[in-house]
Amino acid sequence: MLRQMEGSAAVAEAVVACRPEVVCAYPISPQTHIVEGISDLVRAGELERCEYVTVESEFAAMSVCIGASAAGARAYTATASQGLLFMAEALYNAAGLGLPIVMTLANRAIGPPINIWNDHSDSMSQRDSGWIQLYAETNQEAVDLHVQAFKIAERLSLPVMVCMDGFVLTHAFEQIDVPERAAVDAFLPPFEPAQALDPADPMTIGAMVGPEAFAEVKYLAHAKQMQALDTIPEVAAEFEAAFGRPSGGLARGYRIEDAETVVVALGSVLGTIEDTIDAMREDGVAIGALALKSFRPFPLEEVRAALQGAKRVLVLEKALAVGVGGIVAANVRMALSGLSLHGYTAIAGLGGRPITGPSLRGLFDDAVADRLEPLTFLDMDWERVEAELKRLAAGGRSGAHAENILREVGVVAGRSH
Amino acid sequence: MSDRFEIRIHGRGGQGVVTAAELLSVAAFGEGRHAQAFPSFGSERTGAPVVSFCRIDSVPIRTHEPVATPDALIVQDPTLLHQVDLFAGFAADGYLLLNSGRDLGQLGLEDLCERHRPERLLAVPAGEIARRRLGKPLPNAALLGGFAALTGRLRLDSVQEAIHERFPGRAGEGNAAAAADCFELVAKRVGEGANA
Amino acid sequence: MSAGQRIRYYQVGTNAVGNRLLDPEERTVQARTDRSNAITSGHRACRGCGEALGARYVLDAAMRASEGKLVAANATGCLEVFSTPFPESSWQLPWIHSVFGNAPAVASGIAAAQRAKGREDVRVIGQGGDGGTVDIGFGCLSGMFERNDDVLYVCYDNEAYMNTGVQRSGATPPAARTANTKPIGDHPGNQFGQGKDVPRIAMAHGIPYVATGTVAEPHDLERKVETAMGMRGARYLHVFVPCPLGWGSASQDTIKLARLVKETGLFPVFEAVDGEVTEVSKIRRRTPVEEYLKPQRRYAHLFGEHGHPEIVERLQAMADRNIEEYGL
Amino acid sequence: MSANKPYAITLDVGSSLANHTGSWRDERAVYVDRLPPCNDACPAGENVQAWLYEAEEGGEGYERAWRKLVEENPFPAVMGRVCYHPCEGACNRGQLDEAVGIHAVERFLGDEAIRQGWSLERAAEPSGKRVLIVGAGPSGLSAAYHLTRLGHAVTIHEAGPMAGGMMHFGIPRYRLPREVLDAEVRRILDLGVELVLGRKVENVVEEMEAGGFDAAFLAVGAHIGRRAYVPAGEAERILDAVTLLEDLEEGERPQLGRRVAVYGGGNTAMDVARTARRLGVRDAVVVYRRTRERMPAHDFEVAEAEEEGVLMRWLSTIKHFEDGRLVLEKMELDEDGFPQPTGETEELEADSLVLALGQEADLSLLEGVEGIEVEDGVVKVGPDMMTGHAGVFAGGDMVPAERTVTVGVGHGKQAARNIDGWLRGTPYEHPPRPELASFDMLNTWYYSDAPREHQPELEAARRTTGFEEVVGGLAPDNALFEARRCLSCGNCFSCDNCYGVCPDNAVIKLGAPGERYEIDYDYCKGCGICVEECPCGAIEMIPEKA
Repeated sequence: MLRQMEGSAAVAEAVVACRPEVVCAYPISPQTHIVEGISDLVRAGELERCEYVTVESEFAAMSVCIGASAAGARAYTATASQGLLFMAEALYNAAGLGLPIVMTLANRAIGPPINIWNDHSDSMSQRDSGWIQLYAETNQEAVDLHVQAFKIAERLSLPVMVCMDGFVLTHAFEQIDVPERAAVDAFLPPFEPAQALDPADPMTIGAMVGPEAFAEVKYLAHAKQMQALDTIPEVAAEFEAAFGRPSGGLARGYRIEDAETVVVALGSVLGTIEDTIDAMREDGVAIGALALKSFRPFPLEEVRAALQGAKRVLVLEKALAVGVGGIVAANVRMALSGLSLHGYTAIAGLGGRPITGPSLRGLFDDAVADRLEPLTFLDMDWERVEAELKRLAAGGRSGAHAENILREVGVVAGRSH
Repeated sequence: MSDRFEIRIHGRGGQGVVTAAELLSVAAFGEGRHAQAFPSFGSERTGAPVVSFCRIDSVPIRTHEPVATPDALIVQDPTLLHQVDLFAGFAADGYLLLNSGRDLGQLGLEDLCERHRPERLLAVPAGEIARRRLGKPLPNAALLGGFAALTGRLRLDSVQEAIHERFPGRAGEGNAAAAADCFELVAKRVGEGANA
Repeated sequence: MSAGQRIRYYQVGTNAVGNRLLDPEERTVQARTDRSNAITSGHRACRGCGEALGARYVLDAAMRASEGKLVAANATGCLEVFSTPFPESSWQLPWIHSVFGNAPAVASGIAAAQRAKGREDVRVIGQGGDGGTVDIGFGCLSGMFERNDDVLYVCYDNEAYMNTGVQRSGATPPAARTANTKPIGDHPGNQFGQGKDVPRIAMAHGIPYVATGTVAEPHDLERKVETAMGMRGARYLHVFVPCPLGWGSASQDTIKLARLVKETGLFPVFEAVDGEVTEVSKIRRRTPVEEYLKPQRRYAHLFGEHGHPEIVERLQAMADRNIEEYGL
Repeated sequence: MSANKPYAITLDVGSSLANHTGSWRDERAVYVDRLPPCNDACPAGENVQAWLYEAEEGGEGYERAWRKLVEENPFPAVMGRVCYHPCEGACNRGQLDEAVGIHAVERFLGDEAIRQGWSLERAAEPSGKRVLIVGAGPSGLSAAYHLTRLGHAVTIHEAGPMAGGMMHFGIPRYRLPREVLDAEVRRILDLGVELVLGRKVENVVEEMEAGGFDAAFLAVGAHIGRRAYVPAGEAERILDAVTLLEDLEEGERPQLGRRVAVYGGGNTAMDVARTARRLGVRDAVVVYRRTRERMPAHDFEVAEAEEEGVLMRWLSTIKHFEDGRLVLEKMELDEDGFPQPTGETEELEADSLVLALGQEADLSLLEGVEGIEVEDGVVKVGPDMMTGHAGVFAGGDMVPAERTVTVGVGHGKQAARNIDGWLRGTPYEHPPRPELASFDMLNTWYYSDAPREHQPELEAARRTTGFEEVVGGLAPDNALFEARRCLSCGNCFSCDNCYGVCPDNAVIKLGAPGERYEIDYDYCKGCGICVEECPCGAIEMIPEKA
């Protein structure tokens, strides 16, 4: 049933519909509304046989999930940004031990400077942790992906991270259809662990592995992710059959068939991109978009198939790999090896800077006209950057750029009033 | 066919700025339309200037960017006038509903009236109305009722339904009543303006 | 010695592991041929490892108390490394190793899973060395305590990071030599501080049960494990386990040193319920600290021609303070 | 490992058993049985620790203990009373708190055996050999017992009217009740030993030929009181201790008067003085030329004597005895501890004087026997107890040794084994003695603090009015407790320490207590904890062979 509701509330309901047995989280913006929502539902008795554990850190949150999942319980947590980094060690461990934990990541920037707003620095920083990473374009998809995530995770014995843009989605009130509990029960079978800590069948989990077998173990983790390239679309198809709407999968093209220019992106920004593309199409520009739904595993074949007809590819991403540039772009290039087409990377929306339609239109026009630098920064205030660089060159104070720029802003503001 | 209408709400932390936008979206949803509400995602604390947004359309809304060129402005707190750039991107034919017992002239907004369609710019004592109905000067609900009357984009009953849904019981009734009072007041003023 | 005297008419009373004339119930689990050997032969612990011994004492007793329905979560460290090098595991119970700092949280997760599944008959033990417990794992430990999760956490304290080559930990005693507190400079060995008395900190959480013990007294240790297993909620057991490698002691002296540390008063052996000390294990043959320190090369710099009698005095003072404070 | 479990990360439980860490070892632990100091010190060669081990179990254990005991010594009840128990002097527990009261437990077992009527084991295959034993004292009876058990036919010729020798004539009944002595003697005779009383052997060789004996063991003891010249008047009454005690034993009541002086400082002197008190003598005074410290009598004898009112005159010799007066000369010790006359005298009133200056053996039966060597009044024997004359062995007080019942019993056993070897033509060889289990080999931490249980003693008043036994026996509980104070030096007593303290579970418990343990060398890393923590020093480390 469609309802006008907050994304976080909807995700909370969807997670509860999946009947997790252990939920455990540590609060961090913008994830809080989700876990508060689950807490309310559990306390209200909406979910019998569920333990909601309030822990002292994200590291503990993931660790509790590891214990619970290893003991054969369906486990869930949610975090964002610094929280994800604080979990990092346990994150790798959960994947390495093959524990099908599901986690919501309310994407948020990573400091310093401390910043609570949205971008993809957090999830991108953990792209090699062994977790499956799915990205939601809309709150409806965020909801649907959680239902799929448990199925994918448990089918593969791999943890799944459902990434949704912090605030942009988590705090947005929209019309959402949250799957009914019964329908989810029919779609998602009870968790049957591949291995569990059980006195009736004791085993040792988490052995120390030396050079003689380590590489093989790592390759097997890779093979599992390759296997996920089949499982993810499978489950998406099962979901569509069960709930009557498409969502998830590996990637989705938008007006891409005859497109000479294709914009590749992930997450909620695709809405604005599509609006912009429609406008340009009306002006006769052959442009389209490719929405990446799964970043890990990375669907090399699908991406290649979708892009090989295009003349140019613009990867728009909300994270910056300092020292090189695009992260998604690098992966896309891998998919395109051997193909000769113009490739552009645009870093946009860092730390919550709005990605507006007009800005995108300008960016795309430049791309179509091949006026873009290989690496562009959308809506960058070059004046300030130049000023800071000049100061540094002049042997001015080095150190935290943030402070210096803020001081600069202050001065500017002061003058203007 | 898109008939998108975008609202920006200004107020202070704690005055229910975000709630206001959400209620508008719920009311619109209740009328079978697509709507989207979201705050100017920040960590502002009580008293700090806060902004929220609402989009209403007859087709699905894909974008999630902030509202840059609002078709309507709701200002919960007139003291913001001299602190924030309330009218940034304000459409020439846009609507303004401002919570104040004084009129726009007294508030020094004559020039605004010149640049825009004056019959769409209105100051109402929403706080006073609320005080009568709730005992507290919480202008939120009243302003929403006023908004319905001023723009004709929503029906009063769907606004009231949204209010009841969010605030069950007496609080809901008080707010719904305040919304109705303000709706009437604004409808009356608009009528006068039309006659004038 | 109270235990010994309870059993009249026998030459070793209950001081020894077992003995032929005692009622089987008066013997330790370790005396039983049906003990579970929770950590079995073939592990790669050093000769005379106190931790391997402590782990078997504790887990065998816990296995008996839980009728074999036991799950263990282990922090990174010697115990984990020497017991589970692929392809061989020495554990005979369901056991998991996640990372260094999270054993208490992993245990909490296992316990939560049992509750969710209505399987509270399955009991959970978290365990680690002093590094994994009092240092890197302390946040998780404190959280587990504060939530009063149904976990018995056991710290096997050998007073330094042995797995990485004997560096100091928050549990390293004053004056002790480690790889990063060499006996040079103004403060030879580890400096004197307030120390990190984790049993006391555990008690401050008001959890139902806190106890300390050593590998020298299996009867005492097993009784405490049994008591702990008879309770619900967060319980903490701090076991003193000498490390021949890290301490520079003879491999055969492992138990002797554990005995001496208690007899000197340097390590109070006690029991606390709901945050209050309820029983202390009295000193039987009070011993000066030298007798405990001298057999350990980590204290060698305190003795001999260029020794530091003043430091030995400070250590003796610490022991005396314990004896005073706990009435040992 | 099922297919869906992660490779290498998840392992099967207990799989490390495949890893034989025994290869790390450069020393190995080995179980041993060492010689306990009590056994080592026992003149009768009793395996004290072994019979205490059985006694620790009480009940059934007592008989097993007694049987183990009598393998070496057929006189537990006597021994538990009269032996001066060097075992307790050597007992390692003495260095911990107090020595185990071995003699008390031994006495308890002996009395228990008499009460229960336990009988000694019958003879082995008859050897067809006949052995003559001269003298039915402790040594002779002990030899008879062991020889019989070895299958030889034994005949004892005893000059006196009863069997027991010095156990009768040398030890007052208040220390050794006669019914106890008789019971243990009878038990030996019951094995088929032929005893001929009142038969003094004039010449042993003739006696052997006459009786067709294949070998002889001489144990005639030392019954002739050593005389010392004391100038005395006609009327003065001077007796010698041995005769006095013998007469008493044969029912005569010697006339001593109200004041008796006993001359000498040995145990016999004490016995006589104490006996005199019991005979109603008011003043019994022991006159000795040296100090108490230098007195040969055992301390407890002196102490008990003093308790019973016996008076002592140290550093005094008797010059002469006249008109009921003894003239004593004061002595003083020179730097070598020898008494030197001071010329200073004093007087002591006495109705009689008993000389207790030691005894000598009557060796007349050896006169003219070739090969026999006599020195200082005793017969020389080899380590095999054989005299210079083939087939003639000797032991007890008539050979050079400490003159105690226990030594005599020990000689009897030793002689019996050697006679047996000699008769069979395969000389007896004493098995090699294992290493002594010294105190430093023990880990005394494990032993309970258990102070010794003391035997009850008759109060002094009742002691001087009769010949009732002074020292009582232990109550069963106390005997059990005392037995369990044994540290079991050098011999495993199944405390399970080694089994419990091995960090590698490399000790195998073989089953029921007493069945002991085995080291599993597949896993033993050679740490040595089991050795260090073995309470009784029954494990040792030995280097691995290269």
